[in-house]
Amino acid sequence: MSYQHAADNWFSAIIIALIALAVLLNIARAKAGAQLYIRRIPGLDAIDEAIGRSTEMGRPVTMIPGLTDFGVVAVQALTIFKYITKQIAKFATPMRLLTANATVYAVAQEAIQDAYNEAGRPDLYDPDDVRFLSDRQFAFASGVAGLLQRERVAASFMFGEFFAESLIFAETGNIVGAIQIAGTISFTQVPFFVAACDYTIIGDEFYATSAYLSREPVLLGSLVGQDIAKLLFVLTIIVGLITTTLQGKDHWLVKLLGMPGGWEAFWKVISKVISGGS
Amino acid sequence: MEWWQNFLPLSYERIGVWASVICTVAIYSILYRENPFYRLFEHLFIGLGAGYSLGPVLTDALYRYWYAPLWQDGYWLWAPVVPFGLYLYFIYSERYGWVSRLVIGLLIGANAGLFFQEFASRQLPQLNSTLSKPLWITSANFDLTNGQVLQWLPTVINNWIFIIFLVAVMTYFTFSFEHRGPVKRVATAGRWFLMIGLGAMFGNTVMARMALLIGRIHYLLSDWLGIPIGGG
Amino acid sequence: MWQIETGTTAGKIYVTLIVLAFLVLFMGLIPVMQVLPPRGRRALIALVTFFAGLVFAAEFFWPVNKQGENWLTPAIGPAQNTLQIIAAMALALGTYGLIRLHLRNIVQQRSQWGYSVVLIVAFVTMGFFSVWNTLAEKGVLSKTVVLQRGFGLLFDNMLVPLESTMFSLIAFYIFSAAYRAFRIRSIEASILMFTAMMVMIGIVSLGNIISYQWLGLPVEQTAEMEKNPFSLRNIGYNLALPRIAYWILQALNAPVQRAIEFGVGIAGLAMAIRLWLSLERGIT
Amino acid sequence: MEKQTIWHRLLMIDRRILYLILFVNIIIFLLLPVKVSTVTSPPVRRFYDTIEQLKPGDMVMVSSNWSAGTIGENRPQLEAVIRHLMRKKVRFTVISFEPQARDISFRFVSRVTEEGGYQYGKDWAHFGFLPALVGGIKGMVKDLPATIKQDIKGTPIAQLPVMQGVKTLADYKMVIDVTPAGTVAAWIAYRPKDLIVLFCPTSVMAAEAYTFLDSGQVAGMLTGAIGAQEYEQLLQREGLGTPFAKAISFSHALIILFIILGNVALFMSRRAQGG
Repeated sequence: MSYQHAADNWFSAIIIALIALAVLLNIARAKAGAQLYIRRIPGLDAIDEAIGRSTEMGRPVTMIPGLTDFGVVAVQALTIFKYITKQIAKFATPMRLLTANATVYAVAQEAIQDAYNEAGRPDLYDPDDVRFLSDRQFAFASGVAGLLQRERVAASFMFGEFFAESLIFAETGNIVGAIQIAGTISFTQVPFFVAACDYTIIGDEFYATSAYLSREPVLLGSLVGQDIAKLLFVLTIIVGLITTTLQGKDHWLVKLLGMPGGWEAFWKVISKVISGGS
Repeated sequence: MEWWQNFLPLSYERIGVWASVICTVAIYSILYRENPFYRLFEHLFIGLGAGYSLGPVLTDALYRYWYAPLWQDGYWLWAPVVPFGLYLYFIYSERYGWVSRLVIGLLIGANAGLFFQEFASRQLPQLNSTLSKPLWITSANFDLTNGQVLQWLPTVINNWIFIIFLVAVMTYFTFSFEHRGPVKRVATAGRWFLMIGLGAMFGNTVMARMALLIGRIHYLLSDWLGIPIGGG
Repeated sequence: MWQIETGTTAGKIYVTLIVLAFLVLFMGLIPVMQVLPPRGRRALIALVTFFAGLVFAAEFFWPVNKQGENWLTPAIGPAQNTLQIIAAMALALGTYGLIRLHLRNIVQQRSQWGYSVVLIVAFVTMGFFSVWNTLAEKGVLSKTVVLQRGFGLLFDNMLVPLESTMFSLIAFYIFSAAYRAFRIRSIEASILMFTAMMVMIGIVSLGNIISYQWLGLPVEQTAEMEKNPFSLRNIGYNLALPRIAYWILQALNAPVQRAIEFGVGIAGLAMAIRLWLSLERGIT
Repeated sequence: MEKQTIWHRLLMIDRRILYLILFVNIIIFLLLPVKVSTVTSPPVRRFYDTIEQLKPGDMVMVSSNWSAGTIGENRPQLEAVIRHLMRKKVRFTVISFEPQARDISFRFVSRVTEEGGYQYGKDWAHFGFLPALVGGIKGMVKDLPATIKQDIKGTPIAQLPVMQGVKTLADYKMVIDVTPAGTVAAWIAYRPKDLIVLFCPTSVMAAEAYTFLDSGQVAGMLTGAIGAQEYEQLLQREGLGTPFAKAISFSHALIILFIILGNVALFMSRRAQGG
């Protein structure tokens, strides 16, 4: 019940090719200037609201990308943080960005400096506002908890990948009375964010948020492609369900659709058809 | 021997137990408020953790995969790997920082290339398991020789629930069109179903966290204070 | 040709020289690569990324023979060992960053630099014992009482309790979070709360006691009950708290998890393609 | 007026009081000599039955990836599993993809196997720590000795008696992943076709795994400390799982009680305000 090669069931190669095609075509469309639609995520309003309140209070804003390794998730989290920084730069609200990964730290410094430049306030950028605390999970968590308490932050934004430490951030933020918005692709941590934060952006909504904010054609195109892939999955399921219900789950078509080694039964049918025909 | 001789840190074993207890108390002190005692042990913890990882990383990984093949077996082609990996450590240099991206690019590329197998192996058997759920009591799937139609009804109902939940939650996670009319209703239902999954996770997690806390308290009671626990 | 006799001292020196030569070569390449314009650098990184992925992708998609292998399969082993080495060096990078940060704290005498001293001392001591310990296991160094007691004290009696205590803190937080957040305010919050409570009761012994000892519901399902699922006895069997919790986990939770899994898998595949082809801005 | 303040106070209760209540509650129920029993849940039963089908001399891979943080859940699981494997007289090897797990599992399994009369090298072996998870599994599928090279003690693994006749991961019957993290997904995805996967997650990871149980990608599962307790009952030996399970039961009861209390308080204070 596992795949070592695509040859274990060629359906895998077919569906991967179709998804890749859907994603790449839509990226190409978006790059060519097609206006791709992405619906507005309700969490976005919550972000703006939290920014507004923290500027009123004048207390710092923290942004935490969690334990995210350097990669797509980190870059998209930084896209959102850049947006937030640009908003608060207008009112000179202080900010802290706390990272647990050396590479993310290096990239975050560039991104935040860019954000201040784009907002027209390069004077406000202080390299010390972006910090690398520790790459050890709980050491990082206790560092963040300490900082949240000492500086009594007004708003805390958590975007990226999170693990068990999520609740430490969220509860500490709650103790100091911060508005908290979290967005994570780590589903295990979503229940705690839902319980302890003011608004939670769940799973794929995270990608949609950064795509919506950045209007980056690669992200938009990819999201549209992913929707097509989901449709493809549902269609496959419907075809399979009808076959199963009518013909039983040992039917060759059912095995063909994704069961490792399921292609063999199909070859038999094909050879039967060929030999029967000739 | 008096009880206090067994209790106080007078032997190597008891010194160890007392050290553990001090560490435990120091960390729990943050529950009251942030304090210097806690901060001291926090830094001790970070230092110990970082220091510990040197052993496994150097010996189990670099010694096994690089030093031994080179200096013991003489496969000289392994020689460039570590010099190339050293590019990573330029990451803090403003001028040469970009060369670290070469190594990171290698890791990212390899993971991306590997993902095709993971996608096939992880998602497709699940897809197959989903679409082989019969939605009606037909003789193709069920043994109806004794006319036991009712017997299979719960299975079929559960299959319907499975499919409805699956499709509703998948609908909720679509973004390229506006959720309106019936789609909006399905998506809203999907969000509610999602809450069931999250609630189940929450319930399970409570158990996980309690088990860990109980483990610590058990240590304090049995190892430190010497109260026998167990057997129930 | 690919192997050097290392039984002799000369062979060992020979290998060392080769490693040093590569070190000089790679370091010497940096100023050369530095002349590349930013676009050229990005192209170089994209090239490395693409070929690293190509080895694994091609090996997966290429048709295989009866043994389940293709012409690229022999390359997988060495490629994996290379990844082990690079991954280990990436792990050590975090440690490097941490130590660099705290050494700077000490040198510049930033506020609270005393804690950084504690951290560095702990790091050096533990690092010393940890490397000694792993080498002693392999028989390279000898195992002494100092090693066993020193490593034992630092590992079993400090690192282990510190980490497990840190983790167990979450138990307290989860209690206060549940108390504060689980209020009947909206439909969503109520569903979350109700499911969590049913699972919490059903998966522990408490659910057993209530259902089987107090209410006296049937514990086992007999073949007779299976045949008549709507008999009173079978309904009673399924109304036991552990059965309800299991049903929630297995019939309601599983499809939700699968929908999540599909979403994550498709997003991951799209992401893998973007990364492999270096389409993503900001990464390279 | 008086009533309103009580409900209000309950809503605004200081979290430190909650912490203290939880702490005391656990101490009481750890010490209190009441006995609680459990019924084996289906995933645990499947786990047990799968191991029961092993024959003496079969090879099993134990992937132990937990460190001190989750000791309360993963240690009872690992102990129960190792004891069952020894009872079935199968050979097994342990591997870790987490640096700390390496020493914890090596020390712990050494102790348990010593009690059970298992000999290192002959009946079991430890492969140490591997930094790359997917790389490790894929490498072992192709060629196990070339990937692992040497065991934790530095012996080339081809020289270990326990490794007789083992060339790739496909020569193993099953893998048992004892883990607090997402390692099982890699085992599911990259294992050889017929390798059975058994899963011992912390309870946090358990809810996610039900989709794999449904599709058969995971053959059985022990959920956290409770799973270990149910397993101990099946093995008819009492370990740490049993008193732990009791304390877990009553801490759950406490939390549920407080959730209900919180809702009543909210309702009452609202009514008082409204009236």
